[in-house]
Amino acid sequence: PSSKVVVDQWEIPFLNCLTGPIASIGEYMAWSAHRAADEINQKGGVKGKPIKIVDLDTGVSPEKAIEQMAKIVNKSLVALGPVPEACIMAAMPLAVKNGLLCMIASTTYEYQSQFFPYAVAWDSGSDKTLPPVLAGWAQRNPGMKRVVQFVERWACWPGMADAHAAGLASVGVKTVEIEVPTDAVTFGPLVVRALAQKPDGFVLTCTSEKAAKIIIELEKYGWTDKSKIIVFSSADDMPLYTTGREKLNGVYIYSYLDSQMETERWVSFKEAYKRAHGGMEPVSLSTVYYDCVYMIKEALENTPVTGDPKKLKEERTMIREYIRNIQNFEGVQLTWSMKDGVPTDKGTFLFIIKDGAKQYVDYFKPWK
Amino acid sequence: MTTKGSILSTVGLSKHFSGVKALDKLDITVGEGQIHGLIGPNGAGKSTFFNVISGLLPPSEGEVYFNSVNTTNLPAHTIARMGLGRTFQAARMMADTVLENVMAGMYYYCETDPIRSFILQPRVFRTQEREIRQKAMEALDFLGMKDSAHRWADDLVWVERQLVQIARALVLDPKLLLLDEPTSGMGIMETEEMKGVIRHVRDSGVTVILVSHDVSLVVDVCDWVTVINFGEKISEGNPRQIQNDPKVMEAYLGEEECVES
Amino acid sequence: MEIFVAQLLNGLSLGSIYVLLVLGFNLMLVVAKIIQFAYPHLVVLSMYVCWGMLKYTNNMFLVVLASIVSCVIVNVAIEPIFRALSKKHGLDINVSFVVSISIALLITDVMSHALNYGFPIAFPTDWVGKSVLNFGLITFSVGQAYALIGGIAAVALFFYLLYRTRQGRVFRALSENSVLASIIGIPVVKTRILSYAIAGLLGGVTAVLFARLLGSASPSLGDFVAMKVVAVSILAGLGNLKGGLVCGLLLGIAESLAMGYLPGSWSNAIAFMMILIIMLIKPEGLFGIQI
Amino acid sequence: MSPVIYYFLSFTAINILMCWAFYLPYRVGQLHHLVVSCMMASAYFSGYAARQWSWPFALTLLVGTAIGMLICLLPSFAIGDAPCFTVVIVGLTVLFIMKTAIENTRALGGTLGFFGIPQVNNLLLLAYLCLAVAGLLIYRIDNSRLGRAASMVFVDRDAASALGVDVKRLGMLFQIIAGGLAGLAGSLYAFLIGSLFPEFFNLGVIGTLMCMLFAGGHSTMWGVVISVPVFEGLHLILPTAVASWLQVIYAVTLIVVILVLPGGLITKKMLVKVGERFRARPQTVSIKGGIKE
Amino acid sequence: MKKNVLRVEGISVSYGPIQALDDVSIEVDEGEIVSLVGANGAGKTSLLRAIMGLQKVHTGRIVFMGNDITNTSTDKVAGSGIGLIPEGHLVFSTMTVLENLQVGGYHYPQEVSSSLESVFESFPVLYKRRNQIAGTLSGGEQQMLSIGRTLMSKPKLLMADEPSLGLAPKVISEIFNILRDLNEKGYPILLAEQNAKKALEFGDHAYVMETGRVLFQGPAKELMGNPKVRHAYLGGNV
Ligand SMILES: Nc1ncnc2c1ncn2[C@@H]1O[C@H](COP(=O)(O)OP(=O)(O)OP(=O)(O)O)[C@@H](O)[C@H]1O
Ligand SMILES: Nc1ncnc2c1ncn2[C@@H]1O[C@H](COP(=O)(O)OP(=O)(O)OP(=O)(O)O)[C@@H](O)[C@H]1O
Ligand SMILES: [Mg+2]
Ligand SMILES: [Mg+2]
Repeated sequence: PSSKVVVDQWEIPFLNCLTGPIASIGEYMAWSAHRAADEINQKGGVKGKPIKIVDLDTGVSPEKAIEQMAKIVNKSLVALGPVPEACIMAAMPLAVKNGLLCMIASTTYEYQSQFFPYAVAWDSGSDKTLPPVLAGWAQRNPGMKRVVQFVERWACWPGMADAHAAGLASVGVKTVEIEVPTDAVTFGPLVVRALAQKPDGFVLTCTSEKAAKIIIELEKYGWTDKSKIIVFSSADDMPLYTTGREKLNGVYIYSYLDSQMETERWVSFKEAYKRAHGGMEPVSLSTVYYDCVYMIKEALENTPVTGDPKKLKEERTMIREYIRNIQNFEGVQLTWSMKDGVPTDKGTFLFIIKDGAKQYVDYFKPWK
Repeated sequence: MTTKGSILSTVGLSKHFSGVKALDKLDITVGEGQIHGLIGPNGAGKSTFFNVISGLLPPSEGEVYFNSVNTTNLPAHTIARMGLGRTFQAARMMADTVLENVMAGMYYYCETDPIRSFILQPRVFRTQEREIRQKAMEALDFLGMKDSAHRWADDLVWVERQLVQIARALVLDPKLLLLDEPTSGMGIMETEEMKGVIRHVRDSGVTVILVSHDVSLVVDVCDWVTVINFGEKISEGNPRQIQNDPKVMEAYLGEEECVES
Repeated sequence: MEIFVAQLLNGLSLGSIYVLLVLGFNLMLVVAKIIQFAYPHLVVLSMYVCWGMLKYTNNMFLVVLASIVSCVIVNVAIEPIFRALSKKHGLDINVSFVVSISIALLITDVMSHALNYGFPIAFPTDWVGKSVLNFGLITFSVGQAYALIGGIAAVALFFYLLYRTRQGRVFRALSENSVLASIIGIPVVKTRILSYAIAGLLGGVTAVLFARLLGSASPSLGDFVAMKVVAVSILAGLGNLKGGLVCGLLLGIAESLAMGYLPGSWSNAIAFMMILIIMLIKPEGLFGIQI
Repeated sequence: MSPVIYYFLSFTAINILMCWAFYLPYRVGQLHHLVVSCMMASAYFSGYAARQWSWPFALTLLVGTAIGMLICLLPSFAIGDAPCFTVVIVGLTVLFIMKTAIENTRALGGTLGFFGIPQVNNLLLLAYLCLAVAGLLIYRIDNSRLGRAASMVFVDRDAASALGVDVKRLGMLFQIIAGGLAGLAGSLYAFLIGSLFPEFFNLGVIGTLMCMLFAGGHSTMWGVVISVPVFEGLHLILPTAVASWLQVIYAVTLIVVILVLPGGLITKKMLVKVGERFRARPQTVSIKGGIKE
Repeated sequence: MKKNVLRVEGISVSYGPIQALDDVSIEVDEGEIVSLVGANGAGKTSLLRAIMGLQKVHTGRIVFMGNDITNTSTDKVAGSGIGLIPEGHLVFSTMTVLENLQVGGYHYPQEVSSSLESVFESFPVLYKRRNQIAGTLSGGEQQMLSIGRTLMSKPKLLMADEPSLGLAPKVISEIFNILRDLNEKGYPILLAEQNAKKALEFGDHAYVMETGRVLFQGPAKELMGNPKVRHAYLGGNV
């Protein structure tokens, strides 16, 4: 890395959902990316130049996403986003066509594999990471033979549900699926239906708010053994805790983040996050783009990238290859490596919820 | 009755609205080439009669023969195509120029399939459009409204609306024209003009059924008058006879008009 | 059998949501001749106010009051828009539909931007309340009971108000032809504002009932139900209050039975299929249009 | 051409087509939301045919159009002359059902989405070609007896049928043509984006299209030609801080436009006024036309 | 000297570029019937609308019972006691006949039932149709309803815009009788009518209007004798 940097600052576009129904998620993703950039800039930036996150709004609209992508596709070295799935679907083909690496906000490999090699996923395939956790949960509840899985059909969630079922099957537990309509407002009918199956436990593969409401309904219909309920990672979000409150006590949840961890870096991130969000705890997605920015920083530092528009194509490739095969990357919590854009050794935490907080139970490495 | 054939006849025509008998076993025959007056007190069922024979309302009972064809229960547009034009008591204009409003009356003027004519045969289409425009202009001219052709229809006053309605009905060369109170809201001059128009229409070979509360108009222009009340025919005859029919006086004209006539 | 009864009860409580919202929606149709697509959004906004108030006080009276007052204020605040609209467009219901969709967009955007960081809000878990009925799976909570009873009572009350009282006649007269109404001496602006305020009042009460029934609200809640509300209102015959009651409950029951018995992924589609079929057979709605 | 302009122009073309698909049935007073379902079905079909069967672009475009027409044809037997809001609900429910169906169809990618639709060259050119053809068609419809009949139906159904207009058939015709336009738009959309997702076709799309139509003016076909580029371009030129309130800006803009200019930006009356300017010598114009033929 | 009920002093009204009224002055005295006569577009309706506050008055003044009501909001004008029977049978078409009448009695909720009785007495048809939706009434029935509804508000001045429009001759004479009865009970009446003969026979005082101006005015009987008026409005040879 000796070539001279020609840019004044490293502009990193972030195609994020800043408006529309899930703007709240976009907000904390943007917050963490900006925090990472601020940290890096305070320490002198990258190759002496600051990083600048450029927020671009996708508004969860495919057209806007694609037009925002069009704005950057000919000039950026690497991009954050798009967020969420609808925008990934709309804008990624354009990125692929122009050879731009995007760090998409999807926790599974399905989208990443479709846009190979121009997308990076945050976890190895769900069929590798998720089954061990579910199997581990089942083993903590001996005697469980049959569980009901509530599945909301949104993007990759059905695929995750399949991975859950596979994990449970590996320890001899049968899964019955019940679909949760995306626009459901009451959950009584679903819960009654589930209970009529006489299950021994429940897996909740739906949004955080819906998961909380299902848990409340379950209690109303007389289900008291909370340890036989497990919530999937995408529901590890604020609304789960604010809606479910004390009804969550004893419920299991898995996630990619252990918020009780006590490393200095994590604590300072967490405190800052809480200050900025009225005391709310960070959730798994809040750290994703923090790590991304650091990953980009590493790539910029360790490759001879100059930012010269004339060399855009080759510099893009350098960054892409670096990130896709990054080794021993130190994330805000874990350290992991990637192979071809898929993390190989990034594990999953299992928690139990007590008084509105997650308590660490176990850590599962992905299936080989 | 005249010796000519009848263009419209109804047999036992009834129309009931949940309890209200708007038409009650009505037998009316309209001779070809006449101006046939239809009068009766308010709510007698005159407009309902028009609505039923023009196919807008299905009759509860009875049959309608138009031009010797049984048109009972045929849809309104089919009947209109067979040559029955009409105006409405409350005229509503589309938001466009007067000319366009009149041209709207010529929906079925061209016999070719609409899609074919304007996609595949632009020349035919253009010729047709020009003919339509010309005919609409003629109709407006006929009613003395040529100067208003390019005015915006919303700006028309009541009387002009009536004229546009008539023009709209006339452009299709109907065999029978139903006029529902064409002179309501008109002054004496306009009424006189309208008389001329109606006669002129009749002379051009169109049979007219005229509903009006203007007795002098009915007496002046009609060849034959039917009086209905509560949906039933109470009298029929030429205007003179009608005016002197005690039943009509009692139900419709009232003392004042009788004294005058 | 136990399951069936349980699902039926669930259906009734889901139906009561539709009933209350359809009632408010129909009210706006009857008193103001507008398709207020954003009505459910307004109710959700009031739930936010209700939630905000709860942070300061536990006084039930104040909470209810805040909810009602806020809904009345917001509803009255949008009245001038629709007044100007009806002046310019006559009584074009379609235009009001388009405008109210943009109002819905606006409210959703404010909620997902500026309120509670865009996160869903949740009411105390004891708000949803104890069960009034409890045999195995057959349970019915206090919140559900309130909503159901509230829904039916509100329909009866507003039916009486609109069709049996002097003020109701005045509302309807005004909504039909404001010029004519002013000719006979009805104070147009005052009455219009009053009618919007009453719809707002209903919205405020509905918000409290929902808070107790659902226990939470999110920016997208309005969108979730708005379309079904419009569908129920049309199914019943636009502006038909009694029809709205029946169809609202029926849709609730149909939906929960579908969720309870039919193959999972299709349950909602089946409720819509029913609506579709009825609409194709009876385009005027089941009970006849009443505006 | 820079990709931003390319996409701006392409989406403008597609949205104008969609707005016309809304516009046409609204001529007879129907807000025909079913066209969004047509767009969705045709987009998925085109995507599938192009990827799995390697159909040529032109063929998929044609078949996509046909599919759109077919989808509108079936319900139109029931709702050809239905009141506006019945049509609205039929449109919305069909959209919902169709979305559920696609979400449950593995072959179409289910909720995950449908990937890898092959790219086509000259898409923009073809899109504008289609737009021109569609525009000509609609212009012809508008300025023929069909258009006049539609205006008549809009104000008074009874009067229209008394003039011999078959209200139901006219409604059906308009609905089917609208379906075709939407099908065409759907095909183009699939090829333009290259992947599909059930969420692409939702209430938001309907809302946006209606905003464009009503802000542009629903009494002529020309209004959307102005309003669509404005709506499409707005978020490209606004600074990010402002753009994050874009939804609010859209909503307020629409409300203001509707309040200030009741008929939208361009109204029939306006066109007629402009026409009058040029009709200084009405007779000569028509004669000239006659000689030419 | 009779007391002045309504005095319109030189008002002008325009619809955009179209001047509908130009310096029009009229007076209605206590207990008097005043007829406004004129051909189409003469401005009769515009005058009544201006008095009612439905149309902005640019210049001039309108004084009702000593109060200036120029450009006052319509409902206040109505509330102060001017009842207008509007042109072209306007009714609340989705409400029943009974409800239409009840709404008409907006300012006198206590006296609705007694007023209803007297209206039904004058128009028995309305009683028969009282539960029918007004929109489905025949044209004439709607006109009767419109008149009945105005009577419900016990106006101090009754203004009628072509009340005979679309009515059967018998009903027309009934209507005029009703109006005369009302007048005898003390209501002043301002009547706009195309049918000049009827209007002049009926009125005490008359104004003949043309293109937004008052051409002639004077006692109705005198105008009847005026050859110019006879020629223009009474069909020459009458
Ligand atoms: N849709 C309807 N529902 C109920 N009654 C109706 C309906 N349409 C008409 N009627 C009734 O049928 C009767 C006949 O009405 P119609 O309109 O034919 O009268 P008309 O002779 O035209 O009277 P006018 O001269 O006053 O216009 C009226 O009493 C009217 O109230
Ligand atoms: N809304 C309007 N916009 C434009 N011009 C109008 C409007 N209303 C009336 N006018 C014009 O004002 C003039 C006076 O009309 P007005 O209706 O007062 O006459 P009128 O004497 O009542 O006629 P009629 O006997 O037809 O009822 C006419 O030239 C008319 O064209
Ligand atoms: Mg009639
Ligand atoms: Mg007048």
